[in-house]
Amino acid sequence: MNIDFISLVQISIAAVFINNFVLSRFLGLCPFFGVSKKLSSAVGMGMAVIFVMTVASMITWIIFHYLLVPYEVDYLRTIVFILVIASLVQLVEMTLQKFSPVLYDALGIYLPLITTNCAIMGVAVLNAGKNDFTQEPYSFIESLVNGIMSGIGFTLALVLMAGIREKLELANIPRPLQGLPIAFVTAGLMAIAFLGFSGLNFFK
Amino acid sequence: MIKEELKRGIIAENPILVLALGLCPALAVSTSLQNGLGMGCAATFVLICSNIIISLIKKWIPEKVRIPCYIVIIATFVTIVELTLKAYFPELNNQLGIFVPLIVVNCVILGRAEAFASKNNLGRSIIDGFVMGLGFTLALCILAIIREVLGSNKLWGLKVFPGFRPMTIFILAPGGFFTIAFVMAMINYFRQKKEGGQS
Amino acid sequence: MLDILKLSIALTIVAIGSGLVVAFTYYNTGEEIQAQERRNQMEALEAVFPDGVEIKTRSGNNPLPSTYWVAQTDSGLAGYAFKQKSKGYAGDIQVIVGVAPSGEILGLNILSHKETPGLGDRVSEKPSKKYIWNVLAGTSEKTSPWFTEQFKDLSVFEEIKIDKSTEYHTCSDEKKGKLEKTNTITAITGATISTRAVKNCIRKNVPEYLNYLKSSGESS
Amino acid sequence: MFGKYSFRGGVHPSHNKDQTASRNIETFPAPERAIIPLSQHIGTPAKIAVKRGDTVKTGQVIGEAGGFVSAPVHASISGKVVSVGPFPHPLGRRVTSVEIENDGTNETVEFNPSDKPWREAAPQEIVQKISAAGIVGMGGASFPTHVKLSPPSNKPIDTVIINGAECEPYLTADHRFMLEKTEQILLGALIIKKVVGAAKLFIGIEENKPDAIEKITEQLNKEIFKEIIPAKLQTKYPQGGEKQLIAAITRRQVPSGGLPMDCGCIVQNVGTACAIWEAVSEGKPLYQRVVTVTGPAIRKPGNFLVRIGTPIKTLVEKCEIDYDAAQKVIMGGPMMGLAQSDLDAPIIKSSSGILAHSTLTAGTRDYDCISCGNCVKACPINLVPSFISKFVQKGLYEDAMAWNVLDCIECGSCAYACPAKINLVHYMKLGKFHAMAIRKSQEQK
Amino acid sequence: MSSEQKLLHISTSPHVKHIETVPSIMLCVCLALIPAFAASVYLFRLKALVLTAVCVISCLATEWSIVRFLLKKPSTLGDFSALLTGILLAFNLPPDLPPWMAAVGSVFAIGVAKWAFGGLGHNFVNPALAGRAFLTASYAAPMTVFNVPDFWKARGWTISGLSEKIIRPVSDTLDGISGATPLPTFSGITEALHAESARLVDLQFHIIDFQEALPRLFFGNVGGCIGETSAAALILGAIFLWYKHIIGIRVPVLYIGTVFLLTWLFNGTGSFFTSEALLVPVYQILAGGLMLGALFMATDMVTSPVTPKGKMIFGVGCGILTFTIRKFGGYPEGVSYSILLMNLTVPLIDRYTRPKIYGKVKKNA
Ligand SMILES: Cc1cc2nc3c(=O)[nH]c(=O)nc-3n(C[C@H](O)[C@H](O)[C@H](O)COP(=O)(O)O)c2cc1C
Ligand SMILES: Cc1cc2nc3c(=O)[nH]c(=O)nc-3n(C[C@H](O)[C@H](O)[C@H](O)COP(=O)(O)O)c2cc1C
Ligand SMILES: Cc1cc2nc3c(=O)[nH]c(=O)nc-3n(C[C@H](O)[C@H](O)[C@H](O)COP(=O)(O)O)c2cc1C
Ligand SMILES: Cc1cc2nc3c(=O)[nH]c(=O)nc-3n(C[C@H](O)[C@H](O)[C@H](O)CO)c2cc1C
Ligand code: SF4
Ligand code: SF4
Ligand code: SF4
Ligand code: SF4
Ligand code: FES
Repeated sequence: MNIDFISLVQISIAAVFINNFVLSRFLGLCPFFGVSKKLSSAVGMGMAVIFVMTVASMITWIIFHYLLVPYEVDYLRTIVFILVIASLVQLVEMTLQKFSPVLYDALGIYLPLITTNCAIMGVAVLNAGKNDFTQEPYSFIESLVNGIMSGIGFTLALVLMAGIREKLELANIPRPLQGLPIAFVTAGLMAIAFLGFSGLNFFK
Repeated sequence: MIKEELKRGIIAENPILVLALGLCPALAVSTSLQNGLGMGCAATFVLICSNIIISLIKKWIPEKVRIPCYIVIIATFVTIVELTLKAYFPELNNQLGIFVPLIVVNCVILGRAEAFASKNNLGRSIIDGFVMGLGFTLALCILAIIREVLGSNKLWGLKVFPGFRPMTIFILAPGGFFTIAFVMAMINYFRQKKEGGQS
Repeated sequence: MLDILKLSIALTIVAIGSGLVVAFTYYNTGEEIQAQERRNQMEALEAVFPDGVEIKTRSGNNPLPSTYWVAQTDSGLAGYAFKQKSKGYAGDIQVIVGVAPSGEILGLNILSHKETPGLGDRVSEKPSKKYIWNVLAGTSEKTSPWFTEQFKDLSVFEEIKIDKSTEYHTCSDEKKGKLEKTNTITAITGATISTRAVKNCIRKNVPEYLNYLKSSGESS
Repeated sequence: MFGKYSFRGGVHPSHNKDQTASRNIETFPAPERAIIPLSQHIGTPAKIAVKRGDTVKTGQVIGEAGGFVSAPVHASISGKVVSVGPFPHPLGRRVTSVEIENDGTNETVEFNPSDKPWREAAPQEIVQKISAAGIVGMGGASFPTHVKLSPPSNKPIDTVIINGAECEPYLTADHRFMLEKTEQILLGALIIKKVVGAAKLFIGIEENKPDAIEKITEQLNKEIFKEIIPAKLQTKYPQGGEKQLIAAITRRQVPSGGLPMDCGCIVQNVGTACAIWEAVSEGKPLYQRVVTVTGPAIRKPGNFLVRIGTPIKTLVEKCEIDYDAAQKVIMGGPMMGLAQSDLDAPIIKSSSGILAHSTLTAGTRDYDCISCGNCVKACPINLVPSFISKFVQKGLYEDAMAWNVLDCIECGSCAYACPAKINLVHYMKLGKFHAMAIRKSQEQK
Repeated sequence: MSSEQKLLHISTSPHVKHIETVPSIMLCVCLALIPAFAASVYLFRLKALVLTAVCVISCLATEWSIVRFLLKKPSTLGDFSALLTGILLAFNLPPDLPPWMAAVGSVFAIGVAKWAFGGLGHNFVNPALAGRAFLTASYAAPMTVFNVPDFWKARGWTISGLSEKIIRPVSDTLDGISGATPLPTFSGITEALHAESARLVDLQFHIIDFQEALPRLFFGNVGGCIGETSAAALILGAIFLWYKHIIGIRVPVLYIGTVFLLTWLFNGTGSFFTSEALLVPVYQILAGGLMLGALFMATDMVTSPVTPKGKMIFGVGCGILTFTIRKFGGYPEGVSYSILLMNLTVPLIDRYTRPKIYGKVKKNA
């Protein structure tokens, strides 16, 4: 397999900074706003998402390219992916519970939330499409990297958000803005700052 | 009764603006009214259809495989929507992008299947699907109208104000967040005012 | 055991049902989807050639792209069309360009881009003077993208210059003529990078293709 | 020969010491009426030893130590006990006190000095004398000195530091003391060193008191004082805080939550040292002390040797307080002193100064914290007062605890430095109060 | 109580406080910006004056309306922070921006970035920079057109900004000329450095070498935002603030130092000790908004860490991001985005750089 290093770096930069899942692509917003109140839970959720995203992007890629495409049933993509992801999360949960109770305690409560998290489904669907940089379908390695990096990008945004929200607990937010609205304003300002990464390219 | 149901779906339990569910499609496709309405209709279609099927077959589905079954049913209708859009509304399909397949994970739909359709009869489930879908669609349209007008000075792709210079940020990601924050804050403000007046 | 069996059966039935419904939908829409794709392709091609030509797909070999198109009229060869891409501000810009064998641009069509809304994405902007109330009142208007329009009749063999002082759709006819004479396009304000990317799509390979085609004596 | 010592953090308030620094200590006349609280120290209050109607002599015990961490209280004037009951106390509460009416005779009990020279006496005997004299720390915390001088055997003390820093603005009592009672202080210091068996004895003085430094250096030429090491301290508040002093002089740190003895140190104020000398050599109990009376609203400031129990009012009126100008009367210095609500409260063993302020605290409007970090820079304990105060304001006491609110020494440097004029010390105190309660409930579990 | 004794005030210690107050700090920063303001008016004439006035007035008006009408609290104009935000926002705008856009930015800066979070001290991003970023995303074209100061135009510099002539890649000049950005990606600079001046002359440009360019940058004879062009005026103001203990030396020095170091290491000329290799970083720290950002905006206390170690991390982080965006990013200028991005990390930095407290030992309880 020949690995296009430049493409991998570009995918990584794009997934973490330029097209950050949360701040630019609008994926995974429900957990982003739901689990960012405390830094500790944000880290836990982030880790769980990175893990599941990585595994999910590998498995869905394999299924898509070795099952759906050859048999020309790629229109079943949505059904198959969601089933794979749902059972994957179940499997991960059960395995963790059995073999690593510590990790299960840390990530366990976040896992069920992940099933209906569009970030996971999103990365699977994106990986089934075309690479923005080469206009070719994603290779296995590329989709793997895309999965990990998208998870890291999600976690980065989540952790930054949690830090800020913990600080906002101490601020005097005007009453109509308290709760979700100020969280959206915060996310908006974060997204503005992340615009600074737009057009970032280490290989021009 | 219908009136109360409508009020519930659109105002009291608005999926996006009150329950904060299904935020991703709400923000991602509300850059123009066309997209917002398209997404709203697609989601409503899936919502109603899956509610119908689930309330019909709820008796035969064993408790333990309930969720996977719902997911499969929802995914089926999503695929139908996907194929239909591709065939007859290619433009819209391009605009909505990956958010069409993502309807499948939309928290609103699975949430309604689980919380409502699996416990209620056909008629009520249809109504529930309809009002919730309406609430979803209306919220999307509100966001979309604000963003399209402010962000590109257009509505349904047509210019609105002569001499107004649109603020592009509103059709970019940050503007999505600001718009929903603003709408939610307004809702809070009026609700708090009402509560304040009552007490 | 029985329990598991029951669960599996229920799941299987649901899955089969779903599969059937989807398959049914697919066979009803599949044709339409493919037709759509073909139509898109044709529309894109027709937009870069004059009306009334017959378009044929060709496959080429180095240095030509693997696929390109030729347009023929009754009187002979009208031109070629090539798909080209170039790095814009936020990703690749893909265009399809129609050129006459002489190097004169017949038409340009932006296929896809990832440029910033309000800036780079104006490469495919259609200027409209129409307000929402005009439409409500029933007035209609025909629009075409101004940015790609200005490439028409320019030559790919000469450097295409970029004028940043105005935008084409606001120019007087006199100015437009002058621009054409000097092989110049106007830039999109604040989006020189995108402008240059579109220009590069044309200037990078197309002259070479034409030269090659000419030298290989293709003229049917 | 003086090295210059300092610590990290701290602030530089203007000294304002000139008004009183050059005034000799005057003996203040015994008051008409003395109110002597039975609790003038940390620990159990003294047990009342007289009753209404008794006649007492100056120096007579009127309250006996109520336990080990306690100290006896002595009459400071001779006369009749008119009442025993709750009286205002400078720390703000009402406290059981003995009210004595002066009979003007100043009849004094006979002191019984040590029968042998202090060098020959056993440490326990000396500690016994100190305890009997009712000596408590005169640097402000009023911790019974005999307790401090009896460290458990597993905590050896190798360093004694005599605290002559007097870093509080306005106050000059210790300064005058060092000039006028140099020898007694040094002798007292030697006693302390002997009692705890320390190897090193420092005396730390801020460099803004050059005359005191000179005076002491002169004395150090004497053979008996050879072992004392002078330490010139950088003028910076709170140089006199014992943790800062220890850090400045020995580079050691008192462990968080621990005591100076946990790092082998003992710190005693110069006044305490002098009182120890007087108790050991003369058997004199602690019934008077030097107080600086000063401040913008005092017309005749000065340093006075005042009987314990003299009402603040008597003192400030004698010094011609301008009641129209006075906004605040503070016992202690401006950085840590307590604002008084009732001027009938008496001078107690730890009152080093009375300050009559004519202005309220600078900056009357409270802004929200602007995160300038001045408080972080100023805190000698390296806390983050801005965060802790916010936690306390929002009732997040656990967070305040996690950010070490309990280590705060309440020195006030942070609030002094804060441009938003947030009363950080108030929040620190409040946070400490709640943190203590939390800790207690945790321990109970 | 005796008649002459009125109620005494009681309060917790300390009873004396430092004279510095929030308004005095803000006023000092405003004073420190006077040289830069003078320079901007001198260079850009009426445009600078109008933009600054519009920003200041709309910031103050927004603040006043929000506080009085929405929150119904006493006016907070007296803390001067809105004034300062107005000035700094104006300084971050290109001279030819229509004033109404500046007003839109001001409303966003004060209304959303500051007061949505509860006003002075509670905002987590720098309001002025948020306002600028809002405008950049909203009106990208007018926000990225930087013309040469009127002062220099009057002296025959009619075509475009000086900086464009120095650093635009040579091949670009073929495209024609207009709206110069003061700092397109600096990969271009080195190209320009190597381009023989002869070629530049052919293309009707004045010959400008770096030795001549640097002093101009230093004194502000370049295209750019109105307040950022004169490094000298900015440094003058910063020295005053540093002397008054209002800004620390760490953030600016580490910020500028990091940019200098990185641009020197990656100067693109292939060597390190030639005069060209050394001029690249000098150019980089003088050009664009770096001085303004490092001296006046990264030092905003509200949006930077409180801990000393945190401030250092903040400074270095800003430097790295500025370098990255300038060299690899799509924007001509990285300063405002790097500060905004670092603002996001401040809560985390503060949390993990807690100073080690006095006497902290391992708990043996
Ligand atoms: C938010 C933002 C988005 C931008 N998007 C584009 C773009 O899509 N295409 C482009 O050519 N330039 C874009 N730019 C502008 C470039 O960074 C650069 O300033 C511009 O190309 C210079 O062009 P000019 O010479 O016309 O001023 C964008 C700038 C900003 C701030
Ligand atoms: C409850 C308590 C117990 C103390 N026990 C001792 C002790 O055993 N030995 C000692 O040297 N000091 C002891 N101290 C005194 C302190 O070390 C310290 O000198 C006193 O708190 C006054 O310090 P400050 O004036 O700097 O606040 C104790 C203090 C308190 C409050
Ligand atoms: C902030 C602060 C400042 C202090 N300043 C002095 C001082 O200037 N002089 C002094 O003798 N004690 C000062 N103290 C008290 C000392 O910490 C310590 O309690 C005292 O020197 C112990 O001696 P003592 O028990 O004889 O009073 C200060 C305490 C604190 C917390
Ligand atoms: C040194 C210093 C720098 C400042 N820089 C800024 C700034 O860059 N932008 C801004 O809006 N306010 C700035 N301010 C003002 C103030 O801190 C700001 O308005 C608050 O962030 C608003 O809560 C600054 C204040 C000081 C003291
Ligand atoms: S009062 Fe407490 S928090 Fe404030 S400076 Fe002193 S020790 Fe630090
Ligand atoms: S000194 Fe005051 S304003 Fe500054 S950080 Fe501390 S509490 Fe906040
Ligand atoms: S300590 Fe007193 S002033 Fe402070 S919050 Fe409590 S009640 Fe209020
Ligand atoms: S614990 Fe603190 S707040 Fe409470 S009474 Fe004591 S000093 Fe005051
Ligand atoms: S809609 Fe995206 S996570 Fe809920």
